[in-house]
Amino acid sequence: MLAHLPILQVIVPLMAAPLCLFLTRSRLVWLFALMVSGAAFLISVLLLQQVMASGTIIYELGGWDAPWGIEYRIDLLNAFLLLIISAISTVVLFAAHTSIKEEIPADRHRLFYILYLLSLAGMLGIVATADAFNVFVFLEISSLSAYALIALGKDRRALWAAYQYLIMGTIGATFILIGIGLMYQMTGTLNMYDLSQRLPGVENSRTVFVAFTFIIVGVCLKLALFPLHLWLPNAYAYAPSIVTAFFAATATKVAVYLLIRFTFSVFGLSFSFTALPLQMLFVALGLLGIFVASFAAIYQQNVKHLFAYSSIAQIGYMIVGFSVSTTTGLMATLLHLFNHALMKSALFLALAAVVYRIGSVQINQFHGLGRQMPYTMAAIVIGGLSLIGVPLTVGFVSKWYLVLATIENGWWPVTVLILLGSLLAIIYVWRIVEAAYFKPPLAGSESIKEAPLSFLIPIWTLVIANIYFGIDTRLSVQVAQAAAQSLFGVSP
Amino acid sequence: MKDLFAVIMLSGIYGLLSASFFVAMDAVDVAFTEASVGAGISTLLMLVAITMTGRSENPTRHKPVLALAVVIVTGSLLIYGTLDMPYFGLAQDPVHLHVAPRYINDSMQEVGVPNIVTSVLASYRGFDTFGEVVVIFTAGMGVLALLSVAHRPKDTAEIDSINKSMHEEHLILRIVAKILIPFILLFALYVQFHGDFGPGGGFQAGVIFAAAIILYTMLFGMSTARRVINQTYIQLFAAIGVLLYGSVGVISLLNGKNFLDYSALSADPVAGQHLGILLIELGVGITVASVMVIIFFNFAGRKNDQQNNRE
Amino acid sequence: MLIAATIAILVVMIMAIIRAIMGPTLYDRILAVNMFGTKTVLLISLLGFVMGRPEFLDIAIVYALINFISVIGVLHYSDASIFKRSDRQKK
Amino acid sequence: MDISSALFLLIGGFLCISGGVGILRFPDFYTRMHAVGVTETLATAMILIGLMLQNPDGLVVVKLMIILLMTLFISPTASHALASAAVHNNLMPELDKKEDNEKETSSNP
Amino acid sequence: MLMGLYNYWVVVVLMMVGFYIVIAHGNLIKKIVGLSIFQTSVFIFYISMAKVDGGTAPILAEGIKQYSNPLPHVLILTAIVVGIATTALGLALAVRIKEAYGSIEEEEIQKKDNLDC
Repeated sequence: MLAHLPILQVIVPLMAAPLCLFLTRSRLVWLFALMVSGAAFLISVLLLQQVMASGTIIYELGGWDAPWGIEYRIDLLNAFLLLIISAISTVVLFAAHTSIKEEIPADRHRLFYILYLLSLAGMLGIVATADAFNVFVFLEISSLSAYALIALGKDRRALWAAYQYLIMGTIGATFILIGIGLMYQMTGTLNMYDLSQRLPGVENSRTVFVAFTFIIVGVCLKLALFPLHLWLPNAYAYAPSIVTAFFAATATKVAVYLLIRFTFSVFGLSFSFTALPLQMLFVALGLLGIFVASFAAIYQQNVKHLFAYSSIAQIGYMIVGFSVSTTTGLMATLLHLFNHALMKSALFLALAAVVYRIGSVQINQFHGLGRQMPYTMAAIVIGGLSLIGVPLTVGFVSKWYLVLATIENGWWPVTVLILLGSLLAIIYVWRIVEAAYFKPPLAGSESIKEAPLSFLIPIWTLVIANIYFGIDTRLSVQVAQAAAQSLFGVSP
Repeated sequence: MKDLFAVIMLSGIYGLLSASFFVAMDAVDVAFTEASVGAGISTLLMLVAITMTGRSENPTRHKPVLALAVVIVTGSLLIYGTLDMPYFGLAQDPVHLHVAPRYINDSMQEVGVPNIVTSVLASYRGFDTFGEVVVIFTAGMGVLALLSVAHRPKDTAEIDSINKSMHEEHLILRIVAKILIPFILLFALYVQFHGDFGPGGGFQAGVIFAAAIILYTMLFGMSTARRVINQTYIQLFAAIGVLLYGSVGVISLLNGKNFLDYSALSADPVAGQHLGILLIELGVGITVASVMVIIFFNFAGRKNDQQNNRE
Repeated sequence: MLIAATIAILVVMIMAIIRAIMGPTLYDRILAVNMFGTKTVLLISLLGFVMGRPEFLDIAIVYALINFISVIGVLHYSDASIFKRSDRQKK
Repeated sequence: MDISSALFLLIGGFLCISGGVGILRFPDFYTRMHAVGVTETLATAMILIGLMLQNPDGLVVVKLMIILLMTLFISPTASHALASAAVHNNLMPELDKKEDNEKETSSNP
Repeated sequence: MLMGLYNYWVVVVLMMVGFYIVIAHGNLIKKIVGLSIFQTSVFIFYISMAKVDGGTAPILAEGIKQYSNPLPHVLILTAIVVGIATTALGLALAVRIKEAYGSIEEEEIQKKDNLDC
């Protein structure tokens, strides 16, 4: 069975989703989904081990060899992403049963888990596959379930947010489809590896240039890169809290992966960074994103909105690291992928616990929560410190490498701006700390108790991971470095 | 055009037109699907939707200048990209030289199905099709999550009275439909199992099958249809289709071959391919038919519910 | 002669589209769409013969069926109350 | 055989065109429907018979027969449903309205 | 060049019509119609590139040498399914939005949202 791990990674959650329909009790479905997600996590751990031991794994679906059939190609980058997604999904799902009791009507619980598993399977499928069109199919699986999940939110604005996301997401996916079509037209193949072999031959044609542009724009729509981010804040703010915790940590990461995969592996480094003024454009957009989104975050009253904008800012950091286009820069991006997933899922899970207890995430409702929900608020504080990039947290590690990468390249102004951006993070995190610890509790809030254990366990698992990977950086740095190096080595 | 109804009729025509174009471009399978989906199901869904959302459009445009600018930039970029494209219809285009020749030349020996589209769809790129089934399943679950209402069973007397009034109203339609529906169902089965030899296959068959049920529902009323088709079972059927497809793949895993390698299903690889394609097309058909019915029932059920609430 | 019939049908299809766009009533549009559908059935059958592969008539059958179902659907859903009112106002 | 096929196709094409002219030029919904409804059935039958006479193999003829039968069933039914829906919703023929107008004008000189 | 590429240009124009409807119109249903036009034109683009002059439908039969390319057909079959799935979900959302806000015009919804805040 070990040889079949790549495909099991995707089809276990994929086939578990319809099976959920056969279970009736909400609790049973939850346990089943949790088990499935746990299995996916185990598989991804085994896969990462295998890849680290023996290099890239190739799995041919249907037994047809590569450009004719669809192929899975798991290298370090894929395995790393698979691990992030399945780990976060499992931890978040642990709290799901308690959280959705309050937020989703009981007759929708089963559908929630089905859609959740489908979304997980979709993301895993995007990451695992080496076929450009297969990416599109799985992108749609994950997005369609995402729209439905977001629309399950209690507030009516969730519907509107889901609709906007649907329109933007579909435009993005259609752009990617156009791009894939143009590439196919020039090369006659859909396999990513085969494309990377054949694209250099037609590299100078205008068609390939347009194909590249369309794919980049399409991916950036999914990525919520400034200024294409407009769908994200509302979608994150009004979705059920569990969904937010899951998507904030994974959905944009998958899009970042696609960006890296297409620019580095498919089109090749030399083409990607010469065809367009991509480097300057991305640095500019990334930095603008950091500042605009951070300023926007400072003025939010809704804490979910606040962290959603902070997510956009963090994507800015990833894009800056990506566009430095050195091994260190890419490594910083990959590390930040991992780290940001850890901190954002911890933060949003903590918010889910707050919603569970007080039913709101307005910042003026947070007054005095520091004493009433000490463990939850402590988690938010540590997550916030991590966002700022304080030493001993994961946030510090990735910022450190990012700064290192820009200095290596001699981009001093960029370095300064990155550090300034972190200062802005201090302000918005401080607002929460101030509300929670330095304001007197609201009248009538004495009855608020600490969140139940089903929240605290996953939250603190993530928080401890935040600190652990901030101190012992061997695993994450080693994998990220090897993945970045292999991307630079592979690219023709 | 401010009347949404006209817009939807025209988009139906657009579906028919593009389907005719697909026939002219030799894509018979695609034309088959586009006709039943673009002109049939999606037009119907849009119609049901506008009966609930209202028919006229507010004429104000949303940032027309900006939108026009975006569109013009995108359009001219695409035109710019076409300039280096290989010309239309030439046999030496790269598209026709690299991957496709194997499908055309060897699929008969390797898969043994005359319809190349079916053999690529079901075997060479079978995993894409699995994804496609899951996409449609996802849509069904999404619509359920958004629209399903707790169904209150009406008492039979009321249904009968509705039936009676409907009967006088649509007598001719009902008689013709009663003659047609068995034929449509039969035709769906033909499309399902003839997909190996001609245009057609699981997806098209599923849509046609669902169309017959939708026709029945429209003429004989929601409540009658609900008595014939149980909502819980139809959801299970949607799941069974996906699982059937998936388990064909798992069986090949257990037999030591790769996922969806149908040659593991039988001693003779080509016979195995045949069996595999038959089974997975069946899975596709079951899921598509049940999901289409789920989607339609939930839209129409929502509408009935709204009307009842108003009364 | 096949070609001539095809061209005739294409011309009629254009006429149907013009009527569908012009309206003026809902029923004119439905009529035009219905007519367009039947003409598509004919067009597909003819195209099969023009291209020399007449065995794909299944598509034409599907068109005929879908056409019928969509006309019934249109009528069914246009009988809803909001449609009645706006049409009375028009005429 | 070829000549008869060509003849059928020609008649069919002509009928189609006349139906098309009808739907464009006739004054109101009911007359337009009359034009379409009358020509459509016959035109379809003519063209399909013309195709049957092109000497295809057995299965194709059967399919053409099925299409023909279905059009004969469906087309009048659809027209019926359409017309009755229009009447049901008080869509008046143009003719009556003109008369009404004339009456109005004559009564108010 | 005109003869070789006109087909693609028509497709581009169709695409942009759909795209314009999606971004410029405020009515939610119309946006979805636009989206489906946009997607359908992408399908036409794929199918155009599959055509080979003198080829016929890729269903094997005796005595035929030249077939059109089957691969884009397969891709588009999948894409059509994705399209209808998106349409269904989008319409379902529009119906729910109408219930919740009483309108399906983008600007009115935005206005009501701003009041909420």
